[in-house]
Amino acid sequence: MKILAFGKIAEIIGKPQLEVDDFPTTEILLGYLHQQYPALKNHKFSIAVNKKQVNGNAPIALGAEVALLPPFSGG
Amino acid sequence: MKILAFGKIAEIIGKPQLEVDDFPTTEILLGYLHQQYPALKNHKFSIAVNKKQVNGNAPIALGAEVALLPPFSGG
Amino acid sequence: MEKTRTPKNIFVEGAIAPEKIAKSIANHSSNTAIGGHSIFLGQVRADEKEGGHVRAIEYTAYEDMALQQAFEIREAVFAKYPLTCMHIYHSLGEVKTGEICLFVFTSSKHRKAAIDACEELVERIKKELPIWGKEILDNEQSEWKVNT
Amino acid sequence: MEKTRTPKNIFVEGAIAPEKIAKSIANHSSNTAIGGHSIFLGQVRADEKEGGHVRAIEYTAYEDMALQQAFEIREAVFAKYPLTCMHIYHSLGEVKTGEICLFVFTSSKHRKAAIDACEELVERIKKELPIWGKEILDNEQSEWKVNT
Repeated sequence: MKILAFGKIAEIIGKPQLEVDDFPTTEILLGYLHQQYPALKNHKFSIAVNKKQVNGNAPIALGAEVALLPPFSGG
Repeated sequence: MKILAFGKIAEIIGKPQLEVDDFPTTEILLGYLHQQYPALKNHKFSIAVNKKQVNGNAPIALGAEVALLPPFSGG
Repeated sequence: MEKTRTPKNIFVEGAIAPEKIAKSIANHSSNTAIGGHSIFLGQVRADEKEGGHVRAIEYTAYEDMALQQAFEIREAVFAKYPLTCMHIYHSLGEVKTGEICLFVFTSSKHRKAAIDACEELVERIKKELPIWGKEILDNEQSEWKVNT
Repeated sequence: MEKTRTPKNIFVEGAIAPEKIAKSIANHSSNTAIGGHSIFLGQVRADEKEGGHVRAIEYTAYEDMALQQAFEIREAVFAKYPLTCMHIYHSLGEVKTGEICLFVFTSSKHRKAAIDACEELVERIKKELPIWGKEILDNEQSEWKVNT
């Protein structure tokens, strides 16, 4: 599956897109990301599945668009 | 003394300025105006003395600028 | 050092042009401490009245008193909110429907002060400035505007 | 009959020009049911940071999500207030200090709806749209903006 990353989180990961295995839930995805990019533990970000922010542990359907969003700072 | 009139009140009086005797208070002035222009009784207006709205009966110093102000409708 | 402010003319003959508003906005780009601007514009409506529609409002004012009053409102609002700039313009004479008759513009470091001050200014201008609007109908009758 | 609204692009490349704002205002003169416009403008501040001053903000966004989110905010605000018109523009890319990066514009018959809706839109845009500002300092360092 494809993961989009923005802002500070994209900087930490080193790129704006990641290709990873299909993870069934956001919690499992988070575990993977924290293992691969330990610096993420020190930064706040939320996860959007199909362009909607999710709270807590949420399912990720096959083919869903997943994105890592640091705190918004528009305006 | 000179009395300025604006808006609807100027229309009722028929002119934007009146020359009247020196009245010592706004109450006496009002009595005179109501007598001269009975139609004023049916219209709301306030009195400004030296560019400040006054409440109730207020003294009018000699040479003060007196104005009759219908409800404001700017904007 | 506090800048001493003196009464400024707020009156504009006829409608306020959008280009004047653009110029006023552009003039603030050199003040890089500003983070937010709030603008209110009053526009003349073609309200339906007995006998016709409003086609224009003709504004008159007790100008001396209005300028003094506007100055006092200005000082009070500057004292209450941390503003960088404040501008007030009101039309005199005829303003046609669809045209702008009131332009209130506040700027501050953070948005909240600009937004709150602008709203308060609009309310006070309508309530406290000796200005009168006469609605001219398309049948050339007229009636005095009533603020709600 | 209700007009069906579809997502509109809110993004502008670079700063928002005062002339664009003037044109947007002028476009509303044909709608003579409008009595009041409320406008909010966000301007980039030259804040002092460790090592320098902000000289620009570089905006990026998760554009698809931002447009969908903006559409939902727009619908909710139209449902809540009796508005005639609503416009939202946000910059992408570099906006220098003193330049405009956000333009929110609401219009209604009576002023209160326009004023309240504009304020609510600004708050929701800042809180809910996936947009990020990177502050570029005059020493060419940068840091991610934090909204308060």
